[in-house]
Amino acid sequence: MVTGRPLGPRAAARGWLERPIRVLGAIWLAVVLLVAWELKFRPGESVFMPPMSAILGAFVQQWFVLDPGQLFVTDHFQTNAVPSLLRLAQGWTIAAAIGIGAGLVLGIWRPALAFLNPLIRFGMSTPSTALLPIVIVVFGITSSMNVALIAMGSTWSVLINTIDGVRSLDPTMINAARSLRLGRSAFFWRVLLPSASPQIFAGLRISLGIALILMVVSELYAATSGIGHVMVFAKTTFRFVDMWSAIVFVGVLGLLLNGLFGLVEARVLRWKLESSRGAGGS
Amino acid sequence: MRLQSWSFVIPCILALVATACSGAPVQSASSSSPSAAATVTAQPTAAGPVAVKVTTLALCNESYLYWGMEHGIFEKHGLKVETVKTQGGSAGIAAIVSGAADFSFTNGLTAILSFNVGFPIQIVAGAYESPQPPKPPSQALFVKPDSPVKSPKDLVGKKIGVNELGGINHIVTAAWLRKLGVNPQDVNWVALPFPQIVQGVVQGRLDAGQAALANIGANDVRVLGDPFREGVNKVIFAAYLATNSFIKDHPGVSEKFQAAIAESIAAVEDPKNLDAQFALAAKNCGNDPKVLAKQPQQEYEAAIDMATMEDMGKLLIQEGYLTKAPDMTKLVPEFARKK
Amino acid sequence: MTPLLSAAGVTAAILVWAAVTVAGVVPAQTLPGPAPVAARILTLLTDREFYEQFLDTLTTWVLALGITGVVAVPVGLLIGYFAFLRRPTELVIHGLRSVPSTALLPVAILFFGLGLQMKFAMVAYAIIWPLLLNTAYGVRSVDPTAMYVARSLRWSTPRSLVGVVLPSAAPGIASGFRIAGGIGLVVVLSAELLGASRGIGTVLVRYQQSDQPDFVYAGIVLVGALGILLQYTLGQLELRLIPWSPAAR
Amino acid sequence: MTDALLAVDRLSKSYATRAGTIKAIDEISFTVRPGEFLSIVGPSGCGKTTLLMLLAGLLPVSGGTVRVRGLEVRGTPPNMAIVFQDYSRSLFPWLTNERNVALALHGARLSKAEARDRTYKALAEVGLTGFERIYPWQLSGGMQQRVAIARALVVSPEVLLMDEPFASVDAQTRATLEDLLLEVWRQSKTTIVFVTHDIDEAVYLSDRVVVLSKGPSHVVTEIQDELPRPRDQIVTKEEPLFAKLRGEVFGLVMGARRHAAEERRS
Repeated sequence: MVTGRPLGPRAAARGWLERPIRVLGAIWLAVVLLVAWELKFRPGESVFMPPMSAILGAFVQQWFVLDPGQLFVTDHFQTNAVPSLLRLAQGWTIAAAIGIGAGLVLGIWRPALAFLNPLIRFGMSTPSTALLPIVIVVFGITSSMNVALIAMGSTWSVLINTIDGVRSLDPTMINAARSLRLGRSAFFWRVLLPSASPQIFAGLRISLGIALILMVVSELYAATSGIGHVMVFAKTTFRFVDMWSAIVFVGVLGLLLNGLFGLVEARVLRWKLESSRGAGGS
Repeated sequence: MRLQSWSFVIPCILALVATACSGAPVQSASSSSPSAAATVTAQPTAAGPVAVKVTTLALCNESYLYWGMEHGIFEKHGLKVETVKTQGGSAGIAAIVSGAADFSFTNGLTAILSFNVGFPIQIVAGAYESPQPPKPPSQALFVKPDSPVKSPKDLVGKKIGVNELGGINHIVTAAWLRKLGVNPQDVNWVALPFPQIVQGVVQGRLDAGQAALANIGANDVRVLGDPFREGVNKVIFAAYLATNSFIKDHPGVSEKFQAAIAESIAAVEDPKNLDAQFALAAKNCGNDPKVLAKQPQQEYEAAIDMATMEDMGKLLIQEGYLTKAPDMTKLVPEFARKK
Repeated sequence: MTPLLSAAGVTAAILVWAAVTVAGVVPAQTLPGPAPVAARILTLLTDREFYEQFLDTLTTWVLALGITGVVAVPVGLLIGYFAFLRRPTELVIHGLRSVPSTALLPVAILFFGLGLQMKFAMVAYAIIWPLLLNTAYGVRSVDPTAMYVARSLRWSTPRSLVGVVLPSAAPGIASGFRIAGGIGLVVVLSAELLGASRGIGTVLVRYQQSDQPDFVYAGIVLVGALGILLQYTLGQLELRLIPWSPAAR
Repeated sequence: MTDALLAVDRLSKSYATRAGTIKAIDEISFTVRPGEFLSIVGPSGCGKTTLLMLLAGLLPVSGGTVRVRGLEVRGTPPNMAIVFQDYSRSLFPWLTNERNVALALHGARLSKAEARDRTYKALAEVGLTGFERIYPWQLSGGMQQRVAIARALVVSPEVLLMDEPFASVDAQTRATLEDLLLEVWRQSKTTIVFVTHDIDEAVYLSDRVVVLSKGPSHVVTEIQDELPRPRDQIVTKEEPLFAKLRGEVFGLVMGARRHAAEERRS
């Protein structure tokens, strides 16, 4: 069973236990790792590596508060996490728009792809942090600078995947669409875009991960607030519990974003997921 | 169903691997055990000098180090220096704790902060301090010539570039603002490398910046003041740290290092060596010797003034980085103190 | 036709770059024109020290990609093969991969010093996640018929993993390596820019500190060129090693 | 010739490859009358699919013409529909059956209600009432091909081109689909050009069978198929004429193959 259900049919018989067992089946590894950290790094063992309990305690205390009036988040969250999240949202949205838009054009229009291909490959291999000085000149030391850096770094994977998705459109599908005399716009919206969408989503997923990383990295320099700002300040003043608490924040954020993305993807690409499962099973 | 048996074995294996993996490197980093890593370096060879690794930021200010290496002063003291480049003083501390280096080139405030949170380190030698009057200023808080910022009070709500958040320049500039009646919290601090601070101010992307006059060079700026002279008492700009275990396992080496630094400093401060010093520094930091000759000299000092240490502790308390100053006598061993 | 258009594209980009600098949109201190940068590229290419640092960066990249791959592929096969491992590992992977390896730099220096090991650790941390995920996804795309064949031949689990699952997952693994290769180069450079003691990144920092942007951009252009070369090499390797991959069709 | 609905005149197709120009189709000519059921058979690899793509205007011709009602075909004309062999790729997996069928009406500028009526009617004609809202990949292969046929019928085409439509389904399903197709043909009075490699199928369905040679293919001969209609899977196939026609076509196809093999040897 390559793609068996996680727990097999016996789970169904367990009735009300099924849910807790499923949750446990999903989180045990994370728990094992957290406990291993806790046991390994006792208080005072290492300045760099505080015990996990201290990190998680600081994480909850620094970012969250039991006050509905504050929307359950601390001022620290408001002044640092909110700007970071806004930058991430803007940067990634721009990357997605440019990546998908340009990718569709380049996927369809071969000469343009040939024209720009070396530049795309070059852009992909250039660390976007090395372009910081230019980005600062163009955007100033503002949130748009971070947004630009996030967008510049995370566009490539969307772009490349969209191009591939468009170019791998099945010839039979093209013929079928032509035989139906679909106009340009109908062909684009009803055939080309949906058929490329699994690849586009794969690119978007990769770029979301990159965007999150760049969100932090872009705030290490030239930012007046943000999670990266908190991280670097904590690091240089040797408050390692605070640094780890910010790192945990980013990790949890990554999990949440990935989960959310998965939900959206499962909805939009239902046909893809289920049709391939059906084909595999028959 | 055969998989069911696996489901118990694999977590156990993973747990074992996880603990085993993290076990190995931590040993060398922990303070209590005799440092295995430190013995890798600093091996006294039978007759020859002791090899020590010293971190460097490749600054022009480190001219005494280049001088000492070039002119055999370290060898004279029984040491063979190898430099290890790091990007910042806190990376240097991580480097000596990990055993990748023996002496870390770090500023005094960072040294106190790291000591305070429990890093097993001591200051074994000074390097240079902030010049006090009557010496000419070497640092500046500056704005564009036509900037609307006329006095430090106008900086409220503005963006000030400093090279590192929580670093010495940031802390001292904040103290300077506080002294002039501006709450440092009301200013937006931006971390940028020095050349970009200068360009940022010149191009109007930053409202103000803090950098050494050497960094500003010929750029057209208006200086509001020198936070290091007007904001605080003398601070130790750069010093050398070693770990407790290194000092214990290599008796006498730190003392020799301190003495060699002192002798090198005396050599570079000798007026007849000035031109040679600039040439040597320029070679190592990639600057023009003529430019260096025009810059104000650093206040080189290989011995640590305990009064300065106490002042720096108070500064950190004032700026909210410490609640109580650590015991400076534990941070600075007897031999490194100014007599 | 294609190479001609590509050359035209590069030429156009250089012209735009020249126009931007000549027009003074961006000051020359921030972005020097193509001519001085080209001159510096020549200087760097004939500079023995730069060449050594270049090799250092390349070595780190090759080692990290190779060794991380050797670890990640078998682990990824297991994660993909045993369904009960999927969710718990994905949870951990998605949590950890979001943390920028540059944020872990102080810890990496503490454990591994300033040399090759530290850079290696930073790169390995950044690239192991796409390798694991792509390998596991590759395993899940194994045709069930192929598994039935293996079972009908009474192959053991390890033998099926090597004989059926690995080759079927190979195209997925290859795309994992392509992603990892790209990320890897960026991370080696970041580690060098931020903390390491050797590598092209340290050269870039030195030129940046001494305010010589022409050298900095010459370095960046060379790094970009290296990236293109490495991606091309990985693509060729894929064609040779996995002729049944969709990329080879 | 004037009464021909579809006229193929000295149609040629060649491909440029690295090894030089390869001729796939060499001056094929035939005509199809309105309402006729014409099958095209030939040895495998003889370019049947290429020929169909040329008829549909989906490939550019290298020489000769294809005319529908006297108008030269450049791109699929509005009164023509095509059913492809590979239903899993000619149907769009991201669209429900209803939307797949309705897509054919896209250019027709119908009101929403009318488009929906026609879609449901077409699906009903192929026996798929109740399956409108689900996706093609949730159906068996035979039922998916019915969706493809419905999509072709929904535009009420004058000419229906079918490219080995039943090649990928099992034998029982194939028989059912063949009879479904005959019923649809009888009711709609459309003209069908049916490409197949299955000689039994060609003889069972057609009014006339065109036999192609192995590539570069040309028309070997045309055979009139005057088996009585309505046809029946058991009765028709037991007729002596069926066996005779079958043997005749089989001989021609095998002959075409042998012929090609000899040509290659010489």
